[in-house]
Amino acid sequence: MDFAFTDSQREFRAELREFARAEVTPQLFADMERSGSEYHPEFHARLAARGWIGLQWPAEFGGRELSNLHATIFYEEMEYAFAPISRYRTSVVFVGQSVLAFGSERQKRFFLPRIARGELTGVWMLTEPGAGSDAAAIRLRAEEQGEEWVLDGEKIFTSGAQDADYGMVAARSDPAAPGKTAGISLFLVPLASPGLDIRPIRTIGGWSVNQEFFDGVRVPSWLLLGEKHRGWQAITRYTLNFERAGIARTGTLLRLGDELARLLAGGTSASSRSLRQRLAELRAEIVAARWLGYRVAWLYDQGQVPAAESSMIKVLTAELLERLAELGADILGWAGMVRGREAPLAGRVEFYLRSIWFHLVGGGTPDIQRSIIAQTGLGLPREPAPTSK
Amino acid sequence: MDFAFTDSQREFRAELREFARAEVTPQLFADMERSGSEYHPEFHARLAARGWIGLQWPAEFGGRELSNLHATIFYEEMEYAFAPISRYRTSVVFVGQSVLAFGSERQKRFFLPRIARGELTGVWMLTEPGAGSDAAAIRLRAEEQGEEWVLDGEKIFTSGAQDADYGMVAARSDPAAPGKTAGISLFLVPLASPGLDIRPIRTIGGWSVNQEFFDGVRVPSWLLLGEKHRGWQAITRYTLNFERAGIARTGTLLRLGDELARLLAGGTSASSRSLRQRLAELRAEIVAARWLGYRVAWLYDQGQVPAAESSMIKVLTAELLERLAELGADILGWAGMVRGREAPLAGRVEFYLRSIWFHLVGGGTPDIQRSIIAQTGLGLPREPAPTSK
Amino acid sequence: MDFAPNEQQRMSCDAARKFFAREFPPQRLRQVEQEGLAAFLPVYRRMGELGYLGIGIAERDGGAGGDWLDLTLFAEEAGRALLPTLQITSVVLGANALLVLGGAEHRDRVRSLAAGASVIAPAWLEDTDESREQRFATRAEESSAGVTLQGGKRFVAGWDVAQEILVVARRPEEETSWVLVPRTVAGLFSSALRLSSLDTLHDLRFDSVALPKSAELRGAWNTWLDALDGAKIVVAGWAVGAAGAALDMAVAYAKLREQFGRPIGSFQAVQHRLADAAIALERAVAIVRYAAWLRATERAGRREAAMARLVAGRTLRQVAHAAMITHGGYGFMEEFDIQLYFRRARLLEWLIEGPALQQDIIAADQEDDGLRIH
Amino acid sequence: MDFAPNEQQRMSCDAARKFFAREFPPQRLRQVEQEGLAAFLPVYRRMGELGYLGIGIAERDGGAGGDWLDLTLFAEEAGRALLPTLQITSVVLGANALLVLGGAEHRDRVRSLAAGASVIAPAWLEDTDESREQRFATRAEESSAGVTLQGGKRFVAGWDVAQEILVVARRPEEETSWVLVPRTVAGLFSSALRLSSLDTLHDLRFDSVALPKSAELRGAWNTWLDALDGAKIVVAGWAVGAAGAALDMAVAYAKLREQFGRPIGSFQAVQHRLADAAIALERAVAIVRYAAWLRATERAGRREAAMARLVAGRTLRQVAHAAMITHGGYGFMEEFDIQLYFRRARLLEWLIEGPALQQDIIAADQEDDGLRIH
Repeated sequence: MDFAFTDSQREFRAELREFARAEVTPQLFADMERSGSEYHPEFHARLAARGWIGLQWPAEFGGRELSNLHATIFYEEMEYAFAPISRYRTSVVFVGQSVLAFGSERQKRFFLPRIARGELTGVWMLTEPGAGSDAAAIRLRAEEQGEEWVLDGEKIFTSGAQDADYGMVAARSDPAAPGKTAGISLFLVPLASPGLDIRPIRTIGGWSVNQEFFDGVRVPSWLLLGEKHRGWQAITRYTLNFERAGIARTGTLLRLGDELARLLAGGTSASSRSLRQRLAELRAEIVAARWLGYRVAWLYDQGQVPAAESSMIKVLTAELLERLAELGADILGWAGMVRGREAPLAGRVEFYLRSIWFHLVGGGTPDIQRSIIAQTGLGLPREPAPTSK
Repeated sequence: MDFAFTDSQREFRAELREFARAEVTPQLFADMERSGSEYHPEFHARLAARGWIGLQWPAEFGGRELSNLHATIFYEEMEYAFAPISRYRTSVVFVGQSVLAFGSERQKRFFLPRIARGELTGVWMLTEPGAGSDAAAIRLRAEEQGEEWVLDGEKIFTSGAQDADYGMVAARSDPAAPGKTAGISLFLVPLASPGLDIRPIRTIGGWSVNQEFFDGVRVPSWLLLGEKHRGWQAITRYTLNFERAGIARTGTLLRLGDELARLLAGGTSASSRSLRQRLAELRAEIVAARWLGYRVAWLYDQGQVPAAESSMIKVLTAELLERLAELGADILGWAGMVRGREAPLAGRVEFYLRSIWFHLVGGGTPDIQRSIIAQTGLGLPREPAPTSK
Repeated sequence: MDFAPNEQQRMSCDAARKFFAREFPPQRLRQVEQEGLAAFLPVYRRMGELGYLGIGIAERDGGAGGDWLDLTLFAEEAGRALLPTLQITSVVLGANALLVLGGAEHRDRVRSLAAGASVIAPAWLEDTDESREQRFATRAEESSAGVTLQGGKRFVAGWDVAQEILVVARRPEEETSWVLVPRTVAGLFSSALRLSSLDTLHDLRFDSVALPKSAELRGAWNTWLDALDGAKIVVAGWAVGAAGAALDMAVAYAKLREQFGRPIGSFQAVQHRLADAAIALERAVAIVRYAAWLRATERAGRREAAMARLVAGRTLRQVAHAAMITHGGYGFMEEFDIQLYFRRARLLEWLIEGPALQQDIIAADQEDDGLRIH
Repeated sequence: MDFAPNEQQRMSCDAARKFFAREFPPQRLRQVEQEGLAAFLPVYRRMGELGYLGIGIAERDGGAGGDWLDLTLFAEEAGRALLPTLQITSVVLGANALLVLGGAEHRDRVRSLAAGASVIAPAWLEDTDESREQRFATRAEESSAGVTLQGGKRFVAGWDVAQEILVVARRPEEETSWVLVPRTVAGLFSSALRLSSLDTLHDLRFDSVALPKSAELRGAWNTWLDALDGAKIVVAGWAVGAAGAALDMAVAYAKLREQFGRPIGSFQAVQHRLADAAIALERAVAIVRYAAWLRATERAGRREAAMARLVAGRTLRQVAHAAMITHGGYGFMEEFDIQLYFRRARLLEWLIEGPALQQDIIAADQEDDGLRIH
């Protein structure tokens, strides 16, 4: 057992921090506010220029062959600086890692280097209006026609589809297969495909997610990702776990903890002591979550894909973010309800509280995560299937 | 809408308080500690002498024809004095109220005046080793043989069976009835019956509950309580609701709140302010629960038997008791872990924390209460029955 | 004791609920979110005409009669509809404070406020911790012409549609005075703050604002605290009303929405979360109505007002959160109504006075008989 | 970075687990509850012989070698078995404090303590709020014969089997000194306190207790705080070990116990409660081992020790509670083992130092880079 970072990891962290100091500028935030998007193409390009996109991938696919721990350090430092990396995540973690885990050689050669160079971004399209927590209840149809697949149906709640290049789409390719988890396939669909209509849905977070309508969207066969009809197995074995482990926001938690401590540092009133104590408790939990997060990354580095632990770090960090934002709002009082960059902490306390649903529900609701942890991690029995009506 | 107590209620409260001041003596607690029982026969007799047992019953059955609100006031004042009224509750609320609600004329004339005079006490025997939260899964058999019923099987977790007179026993009288909630009957069983073996089970609360073994216990037919084979309907319609509403401990909560406030009153340290704030919040919730409790009593006075509200007040007050005891322990630190009457608050903080399970689980677990509230109160659908294996 | 609303209370609540369903459906609320309080004024004026705004103020004082319990039951209906809280600041606090501070000479003003014809914005918060002590940096100093106001106030509600503000200020002799300031006076500067709820509050700055002597009202500090106590109970009513509506929406959604081949409301996790919300709500309603009744019957009740305010605020937050979670990802969509409740929960927890201050008020209560009744 | 125990750590833990399963099964714990710590001494001495007690103390100092991480991993096993915490007070705190305060002249004492041949009971708590300030009422005054002790200490653990106590006292010059007091000295009075856990603590009173000059140790206050930091990490290990065992028991019970025709562990309410317990536990184990490693590698770590202590204590309480609730009414029965864990949760949250003090220690950390690594 050894909790020391390697010199390479320490140097990497220093490099990241230096980069963030220079590149995460007020202008960046102004740009994103103007565009109403969480994606900043120029900043993404600057990450690519450093070779930091897909840094855990093999060199032959444009990666740097670094560890998942390096990736965790990358997230921490970027989040600590509030750098815009949502699209980075969807491209690298959801799409890229899936391609690497179960894509074809051709797909790896096509997608990974392009993602790594920042030329191609991707998003993950799983949820449908009727398939939320019951994610396998997919109705979007994929029909094989010669050298193509034809997709018809709907997806919903996709962040970033409006300006990404490819969507990784889960579709029902064999409706005759027994049981809803059988007969699902994954496709890498160019988002500019004819017949694919992307409409924004406004969220209370201030940005839009999307609903996508597939009307005879034709996808060349080579973009079938993974084994035909066995997409659900790939999703649950890999993608959902990548997603859950990948969206843990430890860096954000550490930064907000520091900011709140700074806010409280001056106060000498009795109430500020009790707030400081609440903050201290939360920061202890955050540091604990940080080390759980390192352990999850390390498990991935050992070649494992830990389902229960990935759900744990996801639900834990989302709930810590909520509690931290609640505490921030309690500290700030009325000012904690004020929107915008002129508000204390640039309005981030208000923002995270208002948009906490994104963190709680994205990647699966807390209820779903707990069921996974109980059944996969603790080995508790599944609920018996209800009698069909 | 009117929240005023009547003059009769105010005078009754004053009378109770005067009684408690005089009669709830250190000697009482010493007696109970010596006997290891929550039942104090002499104190029970003194309550009877005042005419306070069954005070909400008709005069013809030995009652005082007072309201359920009077009964609530009685509980409040007695609990506030820490008076021993557990057996009072099982006799009046569980057994007596059930007899009144669905007993025969003969049963009412036999049991109620005797309970009211303090000559007869009763306990409620529902739970079995295999029938806990699934209370209808009763296996104790009752077979009709001429003018008698013969009972065979087991009950468990009965408080007070070792020295009470009658047990109200739920038994399976028709094993052929379809579905487990059909074919159950209730019996009023003399606890001195031959073939009935009562063995103590020690609890961490320091007192014992019991396990009862029925081996050919013969019960005369007239002691069948309620309709034959339809006991479950009576239990769920009446008894369980009486029980849940009846074990809410608002008076205990109010008293402990006062005691903790007194403990904190001196302190001027910053930490005592934060503890005072936590206590203030709890006391607000306790007063709110008090008024919810009055509303439940008032609903009973209107002739209703509110299932959801009875579960609400039960689970709410049990959880408030736990939170209050936790706060007490936080206030007291090490001293909050010390057992015995020499400890602060006569060891009550330690005692309630250690025995909180009795309050949480007695009358049905919090999980069961929440399911009842959701299904009965909010009208949410039951879980679908699992496919039989 | 009688927990059922009487015939008249039932009819009034029913009428109010219908009025809000008709005049203030969610699309109207969304319009107010976009366009500001001005878009609410037509509804507000209509409420004045119908006598809703004047509930709890005697007819002789220019109100519509009814007692604090009537007002709080009405508030529950307003809260269900997520009505903007202008009535609370302008009438329940503003007009009532004028009545106790200024008395008879402000009757016309009160009448106009209770009719919804005019709006006043009380301004008492500053850049310090909430407190019930008289520690204001804003000063009212006597001048030859009258009184001069210097300082600033924060988080003023209703300013955008108010004709005047009521400023709590300190006099040189350390007493408190209340100063009526017209919107258009020289030296008054405002800056807008947009809240999570999309309500707009204002910070105000008074740069030697000169006012006539008649603008200054005097009174005992306790009368102001008493006015705050009353307003808090009404906010608490608003909060439990909103919580009730949010719970109803979540229950309806849980019955309708299916996942895994069954309504999500049949899952224990959903049931227990909503059961906890229901317990919290029933408990909160009980103490809010009790506190309102105490005030209506002029019994003591500072402690109970604080308790009701605290419990109701917590409850709305818990219930709105449970209701949002029940909606899954849809809770995050602007087009679903449940988010309207969620985004207002903290505002309704803080309006008039926030939770930490309520804890202090309750803790300050020295009487040691928790069993006492009134 | 490597989160897996190495070969030697795995073997040691395995051996310890087997040792406790054999030598300290629940019936032995119940015996200790009935008869007191004396009934534990045979096991304790055997632990000394096997070198368990001396882990974390260098062999040259009389210990068994190994570092703080080894000790903490061992503590997890001891916690799983709910071993009485005598090792923590007598060796981890007591012997280690002697090493830093007294140095070489106490090597024999340390050797005896680490062998389980003798027991020392550190006594530092008084009737005030927990604090890291040097504010003791107990005074050590120089006398002709040596030093005289006057005052009292509270909640002393291990006194019933100790040969001597280590008393933290104040000298007239406001410095702190540590005084070795033999059990049998004149003027020393004790009274027993029985805890929820059925452990017995003692309050001690020193009525002009006269001791030779050699009984007094001097050292920097910070060395004592550092010894507390180390002991806290070990308690934290104990706590997460106990939590792990309680969770295992609850999971096993939930798989076995059927209600409504299915294992209770198939119900969402049970699953989610235990999932939350599992999350809390994984998180706690992560920080406890990290804090232990920091200390083992002699990096900074006061903040992390406090964090580990705080999180581990909270976690045990949460997990034990969830495990008890899972057992329904059986959780309340003496004969079921789960209550043994529940009744110890608060003790293991408070031992050495309680939660509020940990919050203060964490809050006092002024460094503003939360991302820092060591």
